[in-house]
Amino acid sequence: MYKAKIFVNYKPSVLDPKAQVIQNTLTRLGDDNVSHVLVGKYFELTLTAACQAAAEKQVARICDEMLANVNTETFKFTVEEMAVAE
Amino acid sequence: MYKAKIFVNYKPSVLDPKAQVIQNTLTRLGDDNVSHVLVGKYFELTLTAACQAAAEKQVARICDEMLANVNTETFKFTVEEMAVAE
Amino acid sequence: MKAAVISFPGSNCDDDLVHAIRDVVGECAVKVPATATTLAGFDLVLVPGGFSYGDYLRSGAIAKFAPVMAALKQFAQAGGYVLGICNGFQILTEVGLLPGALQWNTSLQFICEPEPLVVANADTAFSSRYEAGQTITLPIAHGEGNYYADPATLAEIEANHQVVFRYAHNPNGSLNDIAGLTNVAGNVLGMMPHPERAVEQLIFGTDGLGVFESLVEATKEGVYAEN
Amino acid sequence: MLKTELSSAQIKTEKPYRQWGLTDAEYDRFAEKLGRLPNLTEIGLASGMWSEHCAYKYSKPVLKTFWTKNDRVLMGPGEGAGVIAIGEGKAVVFKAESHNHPSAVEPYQGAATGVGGIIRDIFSIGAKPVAILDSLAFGYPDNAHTKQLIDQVVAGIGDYGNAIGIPTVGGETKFASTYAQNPLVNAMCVGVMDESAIQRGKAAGTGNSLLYVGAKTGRDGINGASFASAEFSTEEEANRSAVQVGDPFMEKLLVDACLEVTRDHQEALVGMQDMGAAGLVSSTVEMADKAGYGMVLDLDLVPQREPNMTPFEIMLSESQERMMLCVKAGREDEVSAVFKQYDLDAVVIGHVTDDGRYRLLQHGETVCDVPVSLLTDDAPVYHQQGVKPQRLAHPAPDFVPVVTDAGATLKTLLADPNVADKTSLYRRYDAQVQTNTIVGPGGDAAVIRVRGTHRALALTTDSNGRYLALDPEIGGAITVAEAARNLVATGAEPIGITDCLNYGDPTKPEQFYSLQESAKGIVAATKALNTPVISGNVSLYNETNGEAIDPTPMIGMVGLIEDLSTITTPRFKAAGDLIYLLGETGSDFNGSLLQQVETSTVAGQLRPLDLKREQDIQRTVLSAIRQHLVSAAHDISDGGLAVALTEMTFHTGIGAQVKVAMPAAQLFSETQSRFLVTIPQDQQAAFETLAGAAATLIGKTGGPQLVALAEDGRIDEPISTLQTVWEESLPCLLK
Ligand SMILES: Nc1ncnc2c1ncn2[C@@H]1O[C@H](COP(=O)(O)OP(=O)(O)O)[C@@H](O)[C@H]1O
Ligand SMILES: [Mg+2]
Repeated sequence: MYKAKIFVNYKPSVLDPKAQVIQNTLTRLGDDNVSHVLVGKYFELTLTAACQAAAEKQVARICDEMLANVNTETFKFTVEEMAVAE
Repeated sequence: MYKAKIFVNYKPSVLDPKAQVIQNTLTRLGDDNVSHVLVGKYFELTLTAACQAAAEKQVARICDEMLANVNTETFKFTVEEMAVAE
Repeated sequence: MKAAVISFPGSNCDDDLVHAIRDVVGECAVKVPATATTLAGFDLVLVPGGFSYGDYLRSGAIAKFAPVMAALKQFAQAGGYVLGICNGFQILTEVGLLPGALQWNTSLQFICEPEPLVVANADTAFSSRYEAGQTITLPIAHGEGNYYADPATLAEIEANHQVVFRYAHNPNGSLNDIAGLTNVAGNVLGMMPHPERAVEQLIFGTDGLGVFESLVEATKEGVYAEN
Repeated sequence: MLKTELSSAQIKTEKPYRQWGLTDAEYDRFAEKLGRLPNLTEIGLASGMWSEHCAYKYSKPVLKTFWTKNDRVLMGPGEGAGVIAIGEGKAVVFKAESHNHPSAVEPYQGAATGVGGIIRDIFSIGAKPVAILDSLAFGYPDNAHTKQLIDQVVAGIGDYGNAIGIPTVGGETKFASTYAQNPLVNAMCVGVMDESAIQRGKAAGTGNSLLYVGAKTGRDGINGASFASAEFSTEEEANRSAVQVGDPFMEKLLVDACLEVTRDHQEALVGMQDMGAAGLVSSTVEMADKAGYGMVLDLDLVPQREPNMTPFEIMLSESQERMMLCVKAGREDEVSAVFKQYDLDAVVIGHVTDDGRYRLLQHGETVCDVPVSLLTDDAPVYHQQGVKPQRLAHPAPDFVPVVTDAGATLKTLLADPNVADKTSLYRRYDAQVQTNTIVGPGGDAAVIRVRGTHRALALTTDSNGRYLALDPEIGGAITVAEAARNLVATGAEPIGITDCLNYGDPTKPEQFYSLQESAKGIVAATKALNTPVISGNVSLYNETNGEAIDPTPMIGMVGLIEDLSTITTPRFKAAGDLIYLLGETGSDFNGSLLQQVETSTVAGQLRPLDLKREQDIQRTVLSAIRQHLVSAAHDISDGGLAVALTEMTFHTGIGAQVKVAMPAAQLFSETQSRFLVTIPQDQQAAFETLAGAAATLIGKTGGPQLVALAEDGRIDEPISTLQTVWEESLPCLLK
């Protein structure tokens, strides 16, 4: 069993309305020492695979095709083999 | 300058329709070796603070009050001092 | 004209489109399930509004994997007319039939209101019944209608005159006030406003009729009669 | 929730049922009627079924007094929703429901699941849901908590309706300090169906199957029914079971599949009911009870989201988007196949028996075996005696406002959030999907056409806690009359109502008094206006730390328009039209918005509502509209004549000049039974003949100003200024 941890973020060039709103709200509420807000999505997938490389390949494909919109987003991930006890 | 990395996830007992739809779609598309999907949010905040402890306290408050809905979600975070060059 | 309206699980404007085309415009329209594998025999394919598969991941992101998508791509690549409205527009960008992406409205709120639009290009199969520069009012109803494309793509879109409708008072942050645009070939249109909700005087006025009448005209000319 | 299973004897001594809202006396009653000590599951089921929410143990005697039948009513209270015939073979189905407590705790999901729940009530009757309305009441938005609450409630309602594709066409939003700790979130859903296809929630016929459909059962909102029937104490909020989460996508599939079953498989279907409050237990028990049968359920077959759920948790979970069907034996596959097509779980979990017993099995053991009637008919009913509160026994003297600058007063009222433009809230609702919305939010009532007929329905929700606070009986009658006026102003004939009765703790005699007295007013008004109550819901215990809300019955009313060309809106249509005031104006300032704004409270005595006069005025307005004499019509409510007149100018660019024989202060009086109409000049004679002495010509439309000359003062303001004040207030307050 492998566990994939996936981060999907907006490309830096894309203006993210969600991040903007959070930033503005923080400033308004007095948390004006916060200078940079990034809002991303985080996914965890548990999967079986023949080996680490196979798991990584599959996860990359799932990210590319489904979890991220490559027009506006980038993704990165890690895949780790899970301890048997889990 | 400190950088906070924040994860917000649904509590395990709370229904997450998002994760369900992703899981179903993966199964339908043949990625049926994926057995568990978790969908969360990921935030990064950059902030100034007198010390690490102060930064952590502020981040915890921001999570509790704004970034997470404590009725349905839990959060965890790390705060790290940033290299001066950044 | 024989129109197919693709009905995804979670689509909710499919019946409205059928009603507009069949009961108001008087042409043939049928619902086609997302499991269909061919779109042969249709002059026009409509991708309706709604929340396909709940739109939980990203609007349109899961619809992209529906079985009907291969047929839709084939239909479009062969030059067939495709009109995506609201969620349909989002889906068409997700599958790459249209450039760019639709992000959250800058207010982060869903917005439903009458929206004045300027017809930016009346030389398309979807807009020939309008005049360039004409202002029409159509309802919008979306949370993620904020059009984005990277600067190079945007420049191309403009150079090719792909923008068909622009907001007169940008409600959602769309770049260049884009409310609707075609692909380069001009046979695929995506738009956030709902023309099918504005085809009867009693309901919202008739400013949306032009879109369907333009398509009746275009399909009559047999541009794509062989499919 | 419960780590160890207590024995029956331990339950008797340790009394765990108290935390679920059952009293010791109720426990004893249950045990005595059962003839033995109940086990944990059995007493748990009783706590849900005997809650106010399910058993109406305090409100039943009051609800019995409601007038529920006339020749149009096809089905009154008792089922998921009521049904009224509207002609051409069609019927309208509607009901309202409160989700006050869940929304206070978790505003987004509380509001969303409130909408989801009321929609299920409508399609469980076999009707296609065609409209949603929401009635909201909050504290004044002068603090971050309330602003956030409003934002999240509106988002929750919008997101659910928008996604499922049912337009939210109207509603109301009230603000008063009484709701600061106990917001009201009521939602109404309206459906349309063929008269012949009415479906009932019953489980009849020995051996017929019980089919569980939809979402899996999790530990969400366990025992929400008794939670909704308990008041808040602020510390307690933390230890709730998992919040119910709405899944509108799943519900869209459920609506479509259930309607397909009722349409194409009527023969196979015995009954259908949604799983609402007290989830699985209440839906199945009620279905068995209505048909006079028993049933046996195998809990191992119930689709479960989490492992190791106890019978108590499974039966009392309030997981959303679930339906219970009773299907004829042998035809289960036919019905299940429909659901499979929509990717929905559909599982037979038990069957109907003829022994009148309610039996549950888990892991091969019987975990509950009680008579069905013990959970329904044998629930206690309390005949509470109301006691008039001191406050009402000695009303304050009449409020006499001092209006020195009527224009300034008008602007103050237009900026009050109760009057101010609500566009910034309702534009977050898709009001157009299904393309039947003729008049959306922003008019006196919403108007939707009925597909397949030449008719339209007018829909409104109304409540007015300010009046009820001063006199529950008169206030109750006014709420009904005001709802009717809103419909009449669109050209509709009111045909029936649903209600949400939002009150405080009924065990307190003074709170019960409000409930009892307001029911009297509601009954009188519904009879006078021929609008029977066909469905409704009670929400009692709206109290925080002992402080109750003002009694606030919410009336959802439906009206019928038989000629689409008569649909009328409040806005001016042309310059030069004649403006008439219908009804008489007095000094009615007690309970008025003006009193609220000037003194931050309401006090004094209300004048009784003359229902005969109300009826006459409404008939006159409706006749004039039906004869095509009227170009615009508007009822006069919050803020009186001046506010109503101003509202008629919005978005038209057409002002008005009127002159009235009254002191300037009376421009803001809230005397009941009044309308404003505009009449094109060429209809003047016809209108005056029809209206007679009821109508007073007060002026004309036109010009860029609103000019109102009173005996001792005047309003003279640019309509653009007034509109700006009205439009900008709420967005600014909510920032
Ligand atoms: N929460 C809401 N949802 C939908 N529509 C609303 C809401 N609040 C107010 N409205 C709309 O705003 C208009 C004015 O509401 P209100 O002042 O309560 O009307 P009235 O005084 O005529 O009863 C109505 O058309 C109503 O439908
Ligand atoms: Mg009104």
